[in-house]
Amino acid sequence: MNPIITLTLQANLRYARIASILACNIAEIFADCTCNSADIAEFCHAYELSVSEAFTNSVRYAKPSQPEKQVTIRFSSDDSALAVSIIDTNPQFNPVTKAPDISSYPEGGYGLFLIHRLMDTVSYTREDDTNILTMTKQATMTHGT
Amino acid sequence: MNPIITLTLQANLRYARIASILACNIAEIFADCTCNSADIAEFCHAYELSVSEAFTNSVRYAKPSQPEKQVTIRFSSDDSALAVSIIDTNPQFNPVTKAPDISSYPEGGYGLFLIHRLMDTVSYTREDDTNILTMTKQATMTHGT
Amino acid sequence: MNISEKTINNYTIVSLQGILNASSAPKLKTYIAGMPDEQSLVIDLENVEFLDSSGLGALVGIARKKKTSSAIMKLARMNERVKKVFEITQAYTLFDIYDDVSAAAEA
Amino acid sequence: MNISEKTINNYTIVSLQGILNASSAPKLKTYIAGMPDEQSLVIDLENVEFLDSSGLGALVGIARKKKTSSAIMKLARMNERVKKVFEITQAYTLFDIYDDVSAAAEA
Ligand SMILES: Nc1ncnc2c1ncn2[C@@H]1O[C@H](COP(=O)(O)OP(=O)(O)O)[C@@H](O)[C@H]1O
Ligand SMILES: Nc1ncnc2c1ncn2[C@@H]1O[C@H](COP(=O)(O)OP(=O)(O)O)[C@@H](O)[C@H]1O
Repeated sequence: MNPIITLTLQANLRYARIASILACNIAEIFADCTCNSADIAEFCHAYELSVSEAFTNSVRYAKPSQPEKQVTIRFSSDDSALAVSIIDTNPQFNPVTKAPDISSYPEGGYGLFLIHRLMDTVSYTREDDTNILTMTKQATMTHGT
Repeated sequence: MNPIITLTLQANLRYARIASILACNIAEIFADCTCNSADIAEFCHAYELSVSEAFTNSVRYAKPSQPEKQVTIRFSSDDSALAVSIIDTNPQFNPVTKAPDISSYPEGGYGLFLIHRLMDTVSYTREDDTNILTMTKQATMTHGT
Repeated sequence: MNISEKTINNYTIVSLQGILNASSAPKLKTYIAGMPDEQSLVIDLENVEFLDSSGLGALVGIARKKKTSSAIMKLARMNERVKKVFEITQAYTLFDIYDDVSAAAEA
Repeated sequence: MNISEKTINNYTIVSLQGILNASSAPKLKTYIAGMPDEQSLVIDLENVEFLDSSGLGALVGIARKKKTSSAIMKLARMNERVKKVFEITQAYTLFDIYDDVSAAAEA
């Protein structure tokens, strides 16, 4: 996959919305070329929501020793998919796929589960001191105008 | 001014449109908080067009020796303005403000002139081997919802 | 996010407008914490453009408190994007969900 | 950017759709270069969402060639955003500009 664009934001919850809107915009630009218009809104919402979840986690679980911390969001694509990687220097974690037990009224634990359900593939790697969570969705739709 | 977000793109003309749409989107997010809605479209178009011009120049005037070249676009803001800096490693240049002589039917030479006319302030600095062209527009409008 | 309220029957109708995410969810929690625990609620989501799991978590947390206090909490007027989050997480099983605010406040 | 054409009177009407910037301008130049230099043109800009100075430069370059060949080149149906680029640069002084394609092809 060819990296298209990298966004770098301060690790602050007030930027979660910007990250998530830009993810939606980038998905829309990508989809404009490769998707049937009927599926574009859903495709974009998947990126909007997944990036909101992943960026929020990157901010929330930052080590307190990193006041000037930044989160990097990297978009890559090929002809049939758009990948977005969320990159942070937080402690290593386990990218769980399990649904939370809803009957216990949990206030959290939905984020990674949602991402797994919204995206086609989710991969996690730890490189040096860096977490890279990569989320990919196929755009199997036909080439548009 | 507080840096909000940095975009990094490959120096390729095919990404000029992405850079320019994202600039428009970021201006819109910013304007949502600080502008009268009547002025938002014009405010966003100024960023869309200025970033299109500046990014295109960064790609066009790249040294041939830099095949993996990237262009950085950095947005900063305070309560009353949004600044966008286009950062490249091209040769130093003179950020002219002069209108081209239109009667000679020039095919180029419009870009920096347009930027100066669309933005409130344009500043150029050369730092080490880097060009930083910073374009700022005031958002004098009242605080919205 | 903006929050406004009105009263219908015994329900406080809390209308949310904008984005319900990690950045705005604390505002909702604080707002609801300022009411008596026994107050029954209808949360009107018509103007919620975007909700993520932090927004969902805030609503589920409020629902748990209301259940403990034997108060009622209902949701009204979810759009498709919001509904999707409730469906994937099965959180819809925890709430009475209405298409209409006055129907919610009557039932 | 998409390009399509039709003929009205002695004019070839070239309709552009999409983005006219540094990335797409070469396509327009190549397209026009494929026609006889003496062919008079109306460029219909109705569906040009965005034009920057590279797009403008391409149009000005075409206008210069047409002038040299004593052919006529007109522009039709600019939206406000496109008009702004022509106004700031004063490029509107180089073109006959019409609100209507058939009026352009008749005059
Ligand atoms: N970017 C991250 N950095 C460090 N830890 C993370 C990160 N993302 C997720 N985690 C860990 O994974 C857990 C599950 O995350 P998630 O499913 O989003 O639910 P929640 O954040 O509500 O607990 C978190 O509690 C946290 O321990
Ligand atoms: N990012 C840049 N890197 C190197 N040179 C530049 C850059 N931007 C502008 N220039 C120089 O300034 C000149 C004027 O730029 P501009 O007004 O955009 O018109 P044009 O690009 O059509 O010549 C260019 O021809 C180029 O020499």
